[in-house]
Amino acid sequence: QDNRVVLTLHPIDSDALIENFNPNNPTGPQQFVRDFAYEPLWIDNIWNPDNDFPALATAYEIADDLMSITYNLREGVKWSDGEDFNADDVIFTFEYAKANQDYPMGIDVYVEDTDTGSVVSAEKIDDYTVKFNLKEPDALARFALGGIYPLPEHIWADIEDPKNYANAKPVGTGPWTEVQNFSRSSVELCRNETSRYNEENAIDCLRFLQLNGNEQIIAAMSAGEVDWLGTGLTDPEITFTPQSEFNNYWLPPGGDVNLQINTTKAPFNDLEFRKALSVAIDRDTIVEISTFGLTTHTRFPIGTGEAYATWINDEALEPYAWLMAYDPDKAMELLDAAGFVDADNDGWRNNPDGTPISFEINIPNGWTDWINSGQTISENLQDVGLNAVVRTMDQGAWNDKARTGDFDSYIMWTNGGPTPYNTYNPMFNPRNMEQGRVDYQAMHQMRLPEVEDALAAFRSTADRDAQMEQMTNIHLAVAENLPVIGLFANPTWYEYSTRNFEGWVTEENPYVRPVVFEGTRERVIHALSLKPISR
Amino acid sequence: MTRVADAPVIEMDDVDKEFILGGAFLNQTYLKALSGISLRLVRGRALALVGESGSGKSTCARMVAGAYEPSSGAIRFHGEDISQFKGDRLQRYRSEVQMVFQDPFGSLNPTQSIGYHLERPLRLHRPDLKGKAVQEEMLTLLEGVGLRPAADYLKRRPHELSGGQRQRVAIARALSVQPEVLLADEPTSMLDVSVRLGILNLLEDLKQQRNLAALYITHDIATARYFAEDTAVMYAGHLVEQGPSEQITDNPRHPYTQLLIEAVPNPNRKIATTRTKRAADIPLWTRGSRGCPFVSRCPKATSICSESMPGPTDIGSGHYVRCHNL
Amino acid sequence: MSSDRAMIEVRNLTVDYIGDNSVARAVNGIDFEIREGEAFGLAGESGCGKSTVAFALARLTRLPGLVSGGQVRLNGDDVLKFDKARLKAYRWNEVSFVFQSAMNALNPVIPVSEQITDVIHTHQPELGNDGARARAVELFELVGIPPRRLDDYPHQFSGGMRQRICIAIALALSPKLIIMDEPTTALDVVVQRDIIEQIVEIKARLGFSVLFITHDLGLMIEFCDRIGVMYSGELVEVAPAEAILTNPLHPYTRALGNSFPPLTGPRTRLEGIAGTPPDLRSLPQGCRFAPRCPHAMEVCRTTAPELRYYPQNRSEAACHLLN
Amino acid sequence: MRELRIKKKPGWTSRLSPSLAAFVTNPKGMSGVIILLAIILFSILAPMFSEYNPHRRAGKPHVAPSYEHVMGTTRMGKDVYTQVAYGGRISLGVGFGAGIAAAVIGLAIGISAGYFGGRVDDILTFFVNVVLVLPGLPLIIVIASLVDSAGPLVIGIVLALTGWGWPARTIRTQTLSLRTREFVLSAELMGEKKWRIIFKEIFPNMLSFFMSGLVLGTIAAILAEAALSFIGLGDPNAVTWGTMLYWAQNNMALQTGAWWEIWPPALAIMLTGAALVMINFAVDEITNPQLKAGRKIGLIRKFLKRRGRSADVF
Amino acid sequence: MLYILRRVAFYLAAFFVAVTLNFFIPRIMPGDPSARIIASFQGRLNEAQVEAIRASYGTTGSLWEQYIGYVGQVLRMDFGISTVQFPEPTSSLLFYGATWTLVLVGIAITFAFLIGTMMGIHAAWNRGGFFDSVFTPINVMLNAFTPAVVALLLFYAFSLQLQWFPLGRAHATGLSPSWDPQFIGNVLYHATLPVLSILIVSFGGWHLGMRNVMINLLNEDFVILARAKGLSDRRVRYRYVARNAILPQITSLALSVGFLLGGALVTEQVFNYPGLGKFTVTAIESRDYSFIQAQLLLLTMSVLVANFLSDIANVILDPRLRKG
Ligand SMILES: Nc1ncnc2c1ncn2[C@@H]1O[C@H](COP(=O)(O)OP(=O)(O)OP(=O)(O)O)[C@@H](O)[C@H]1O
Ligand SMILES: Nc1ncnc2c1ncn2[C@@H]1O[C@H](COP(=O)(O)OP(=O)(O)OP(=O)(O)O)[C@@H](O)[C@H]1O
Ligand SMILES: [Mg+2]
Ligand SMILES: [Mg+2]
Repeated sequence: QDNRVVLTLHPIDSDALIENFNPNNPTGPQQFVRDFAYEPLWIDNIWNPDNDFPALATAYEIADDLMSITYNLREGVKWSDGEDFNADDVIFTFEYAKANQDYPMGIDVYVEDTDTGSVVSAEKIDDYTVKFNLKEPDALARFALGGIYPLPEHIWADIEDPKNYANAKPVGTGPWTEVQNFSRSSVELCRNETSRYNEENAIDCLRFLQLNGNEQIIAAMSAGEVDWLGTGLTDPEITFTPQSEFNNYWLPPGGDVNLQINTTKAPFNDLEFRKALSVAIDRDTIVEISTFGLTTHTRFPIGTGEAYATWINDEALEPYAWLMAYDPDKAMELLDAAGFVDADNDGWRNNPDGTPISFEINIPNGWTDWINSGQTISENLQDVGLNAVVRTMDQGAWNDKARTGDFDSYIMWTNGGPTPYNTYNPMFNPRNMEQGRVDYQAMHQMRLPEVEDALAAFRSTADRDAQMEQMTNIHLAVAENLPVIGLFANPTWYEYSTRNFEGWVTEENPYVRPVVFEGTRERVIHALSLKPISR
Repeated sequence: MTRVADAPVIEMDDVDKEFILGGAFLNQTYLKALSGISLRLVRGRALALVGESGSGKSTCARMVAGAYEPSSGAIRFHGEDISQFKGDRLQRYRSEVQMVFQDPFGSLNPTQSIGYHLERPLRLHRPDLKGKAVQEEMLTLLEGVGLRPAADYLKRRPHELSGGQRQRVAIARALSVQPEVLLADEPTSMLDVSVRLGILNLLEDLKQQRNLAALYITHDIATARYFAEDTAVMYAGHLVEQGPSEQITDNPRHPYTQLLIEAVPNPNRKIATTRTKRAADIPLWTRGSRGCPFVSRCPKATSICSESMPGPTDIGSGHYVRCHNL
Repeated sequence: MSSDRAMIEVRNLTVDYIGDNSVARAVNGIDFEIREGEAFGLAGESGCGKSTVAFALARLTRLPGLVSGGQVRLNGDDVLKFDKARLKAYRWNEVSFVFQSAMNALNPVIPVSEQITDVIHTHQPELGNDGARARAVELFELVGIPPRRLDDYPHQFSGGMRQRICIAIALALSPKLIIMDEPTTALDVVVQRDIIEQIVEIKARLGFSVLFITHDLGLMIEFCDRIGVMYSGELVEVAPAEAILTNPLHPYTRALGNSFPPLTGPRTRLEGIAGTPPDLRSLPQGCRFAPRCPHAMEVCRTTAPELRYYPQNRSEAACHLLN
Repeated sequence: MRELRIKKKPGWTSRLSPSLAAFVTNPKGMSGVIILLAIILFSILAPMFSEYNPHRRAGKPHVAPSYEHVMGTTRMGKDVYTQVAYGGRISLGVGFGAGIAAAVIGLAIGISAGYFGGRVDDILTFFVNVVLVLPGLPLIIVIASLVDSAGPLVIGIVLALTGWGWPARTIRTQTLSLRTREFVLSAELMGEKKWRIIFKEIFPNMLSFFMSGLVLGTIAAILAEAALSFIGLGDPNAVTWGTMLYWAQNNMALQTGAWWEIWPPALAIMLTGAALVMINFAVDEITNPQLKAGRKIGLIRKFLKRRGRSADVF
Repeated sequence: MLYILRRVAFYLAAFFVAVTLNFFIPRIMPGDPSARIIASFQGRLNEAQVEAIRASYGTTGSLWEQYIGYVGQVLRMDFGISTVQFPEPTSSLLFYGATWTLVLVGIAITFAFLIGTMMGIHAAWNRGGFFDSVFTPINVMLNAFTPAVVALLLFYAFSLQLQWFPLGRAHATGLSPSWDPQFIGNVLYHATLPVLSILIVSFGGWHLGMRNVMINLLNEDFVILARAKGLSDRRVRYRYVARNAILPQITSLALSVGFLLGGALVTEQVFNYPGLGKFTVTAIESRDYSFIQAQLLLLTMSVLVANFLSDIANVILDPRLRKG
């Protein structure tokens, strides 16, 4: 049996594997079975939008009023237990999500009680056509709806409490559905004999290992135990590449990391102060040293960066580029001018009203590259006379504080998505700033009506040029007001071993995003593109 | 030494003492360490308490010193029941009755200097002494027990002294508060023969000079006779014989006393090998025990002996014996 | 009952305790012999070196003790030079030991029977298990403890019984010499008497020699045939037991005799011995007893007297007064 | 007898109290003290030894030891030498603080239980046993995470609160045996106050046990602080030997060949531990002179061997 | 017997205290289990879903009701459901982790105890000799080393550089647990370095403990008597001295179980060994109440059981304790 071709990939750290393959269980299982066993309707190719991969749907159509989308489903697809896949399964899936709110299936179902959510209903047009009705006109809804993973109605209809369902024998339509050789330390997901991919699919099984900690994970790849990783690296040229001739990595820039500051209180409510903050930070050092040279610079103070390079209007933003350059003298000048001077001679600057300034940069325990960055920032700020210190805390506490709004500043990631809309919407949606339920992305809590308007306009057109125009408006508003202070772009972690497989995504051939984690629907395409090297 | 029987300083009147031996809540056993003990201490005289190990001698002394309360009966100091003493009166009583312990190695704190040991009682009980007077008093005391030059000793710690010297310090400390009663619990048992007499002689001198009432506890009947005018013999918490020391040793009447005297090494004879008796263990005296405790070993025991313990019989000149078979 | 044949001769025995910063000469060149069937006593106050002599005799000197000179001769062979094999036979076959405190001499976690039989197994393996057991039963009967208690543990016996068990162990192999280092000091006088009488009886039956150590002169005189009186690591007098009290030669012996109040006669004041023994690490010149001796002369403070035989007393003594 | 190398006791020790004299003439103990003092001084006087700030970058990342950076720099470019020096303040502070606090709590509880006996003893002993039985480190981890971030102070407090079981136990046993000593009874009968008996009569006799508890507690606390920081439950902003190890490990110092990032804090901990162990050896030997292995005994053995004899007993 | 009964009463009481502490301690920690689950969606939830999740993963009822429920659960040996590995029963994870910790710590304790004790016996017997003067201090100093550093160095040197030993795990991934020699061999091979790293820092304590107790005993009369009886060295050393010296060692052994279980945590972390320590750290980070509780309880219980066993061993080995 060991002539099988097995691809080992590591999408999630854990202490022990559990025998659970519930595609919507976020504590691990969905990393294993989404995309591979359960297919979505549509796979967007974010890096090459003109080359999407239709999955369970073959086409979609957005209504002119942007109030609905209709999907044509693929005919002749069978579930791995031999049953046919059809529109009933999709409708069932929608209704099931609606019925089980505590079992989030990734569908933003509209709920009357709270007036939240965007998808109002799913209509069966015929056996292979489904129409989703939206609450508001939304040109972007296809991105989310394409990500629905239909469940087989004949299995799930009987499951009363889906969140507690272990789904030990997953039934899906994807290329690998058969669970084999389960143990606490490894599990395999093997070929679905009914899969339509079988002709092109060279890989018999996917193997997932129990691994934990970057050191262990990297060592495993060097030893040939793992082929595909998305783990954090430290000095990869020393600690990773030399360990094995097959070790490779590529870290294209991902979403931005920002300093979220609480603009509801002094001194962060002062724009001049925020400008000073921005120029006081030495991003070169952060990129080169604090984050080991693995992150990339962001050119403009817009809260997003190179991941959405195609949406950036360089010319319009050029006047704001200075805000991203390290200039402590300028920072002090700005602070002095705005009245932030050391009034009580304690060595630290005060607010214009004389109250002392001292604030914390909150970072969860163990997020070491962020802690390093935070420490560099606090050094920079101390250099210009601002009493800023890093405060690390338990992740639970960190989560809590963010929601209650009880903080000075956080280092914070940005949400990603197919368009920058997915980043800006959570960042400026007023619903995310409500007292007591502040969203991580909106921690700055500054309402910018021009951004809100532009977001609405963006959503209500499917026209790329119109969207581009709105995006520029958003960029300008953000750069003008500095609700968040941009720091750097996170790397997209991607390591692969050429020991057993070829056909990997490379910088030269970036045919899909090479991310191994769930949430990147393209990963199944990546896996299917790999071919074993015969040695 | 014929003197009108002075009023006793200390009087133990039919004192019982029970200790809890352990056991769970319900079936606790009570060890009867003392049963109906009556003793009197008189100024200028010493009473020796002799008896086997564990017979309750120390318990007597400790009760007089106030370390334990009697289970029944009373201990009176100049007629006052000492269990009623509280606060200041108790504190004063503590200076009136002093104890010298058996173990010269254990009764001085190894971490404190000799000076400290003498200074504490003075500070506690001699408020009249101020400043330099304390120091002088300490020197006088040391000289009084024959530790000369006294000043040398103040700074030393107990381990720098020999056993005899330590025991002298302990005596000096007991005397520092000018007590009326001195309780000496085997003050020489840990000492070498050559210094033992020195201590006994010292105690004898003090007893006479200060007109002390002394209780001398020992199991060495020879030294009891040497030091004390009167002797009381204990067995398993009972007084079995009491009287002038010479009478006890020359004419022991209780079988236990006889056995005891018999057992004392005597250089004037050779050991006979015609043994018949064999020492049995001292019985464990509990609440339920009856009769004479010595019955298990007594050659003369009769049936009455295991039924009841007779009261004291006076056989003249203050010599009392508790035995059915006189 | 004792013959005049020496069974063990101690010649010029010297034992030192080596400290970090000093050497204490606990035994300083002493000479004596123990005759066959004799009870020889070593008396003297605490710390004068009695136990040290006894342990050296049994080849049990504990570190940091060091037998730095002299001989212990058994039938002409020097015990101190015995090799391992000879030593094993010497120990317990020829010399056995009864310690001061039976409480500590028995291993608390091993049944008493095993503590008796293991010595038999070691020295007379031919007896086998049953033989050893039978011997243990015999021994228990000999010292008057019911044999059914053989398998009990030490803590289940009273002090006197434990001491008797120790004696039983000492008798296990019928040794020629039994060393008894204060075998009864921890006991009550009545029990003490009982045990001593028992020893006397067994000794009469088996005829071994005894080296008896105690500081109770009265007891010693009662028990022993001859007595050596030690002072500060030296023998100051060796005399027949009767002579020790009645006709002491050495002032220390006399003083010692005077330290025991009598049980009879009028109550008179006795004087003990003033002062304390010298520190072994810095000894006085001359006679070691001189500083405490009421009769000390000039010569006493400069020259140490030697042990000499005084035929009229049948005693040996070391004192200038006698010359 | 020259082979036995007997030296005269140094004269100046006669002026010290005997246990102190025993300590200062104990080579193990004194080397421990000297090493420890050196480490403590090094930490206290840290600013004199280094012009860098331990919290700030002082140079390029991972500079190998050189003139400018005696022990090199960390991945973040902080000066290792400076961090070791300043880190010592906190590590030793936590260690000694928690060690002392645990020993003091243990002392108070142990003495009270032992001296007062009865109900008091039953209750206190129960708690001592519970503390002894509760799993140490895991509990510390849980408690430490009660507060958002476990800084050195928190770790110290938690260690103190969970570490007093052992000392309390030994001290109670010791008190029980001291309480039966006659000098305690004698002080009671003298009318001394209870607290005075505890502090003046009992406590001084317990000094060596207290010391030993303190030393062992300190070692345990230093190690526990290091362990907690190492697994990332400490405050990574604090500079302690434990967090230095944490960062070295996180930045893969071993893998990148930057041995100088990991060895100095590791050695500092080991050296401190070793020094404390030596002090504890000395304390043990003073309480119980038998334990002193004594070169003497070895020498006597040799002495006898050379003469064809062997030591009779041990 | 009474002695054992008294101990049993103590254990019951201690158990109850531990149960109670274990309940309250995790609950005073900030944050609750649902936060981690919500966070793991990285903002892909709408509010209704967030609320639904809070309601169904969070805790319900008053503290007192929770406590009663919890005590009931403990008595039924039902430890609830893990939220880190939802919805795996805590007990199955706990059992898994405990098994491997037991392997690791069991081997390590056994070896540390045996090696340390034997060395201690040897050192005490030849007190002042070469072995004693050199190894006693060295071994004890090893005790003061940081387990973290030792583990790290071993891992780096023997797993990463020399590659003599595996990178982690309790056994090779291809094997499934069974009692066949190949699997056991593989387990031992994987356990070597983790065990070694615990061993190195722990055997010194046993060495010193045994040595000190032995030395004190060597001067006891009963040992001298054994010598005087002409018994062989071996017999005196083991039957007369070591036999008695082992008693306090056994008591410490029981008390050290807790310390060792705690100490294994760092080792498990470094060697990716799937023991309780690793699970605990994760559970704490994610506020997995049921796991933390169950884990603390298990630890406490194992220490209690160890103590109980040592009490029994003491009664068996020490006749003085048998009565009363
Ligand atoms: N505090 C106590 N608790 C329980 N029993 C005690 C206590 N003190 C003494 N006893 C018991 O009381 C009995 C008498 O003891 P006591 O110390 O008075 O005897 P003693 O005659 O002084 O003996 P020794 O000659 O050994 O000193 C003994 O059996 C002893 O065990
Ligand atoms: N291990 C030792 N180290 C140093 N000195 C010792 C040691 N053992 C004994 N001594 C000293 O040797 C001297 C003789 O001791 P030994 O035990 O032989 O006296 P003893 O006559 O038996 O006294 P006791 O009647 O008290 O048993 C004493 O001064 C003692 O201090
Ligand atoms: Mg007494
Ligand atoms: Mg002796």
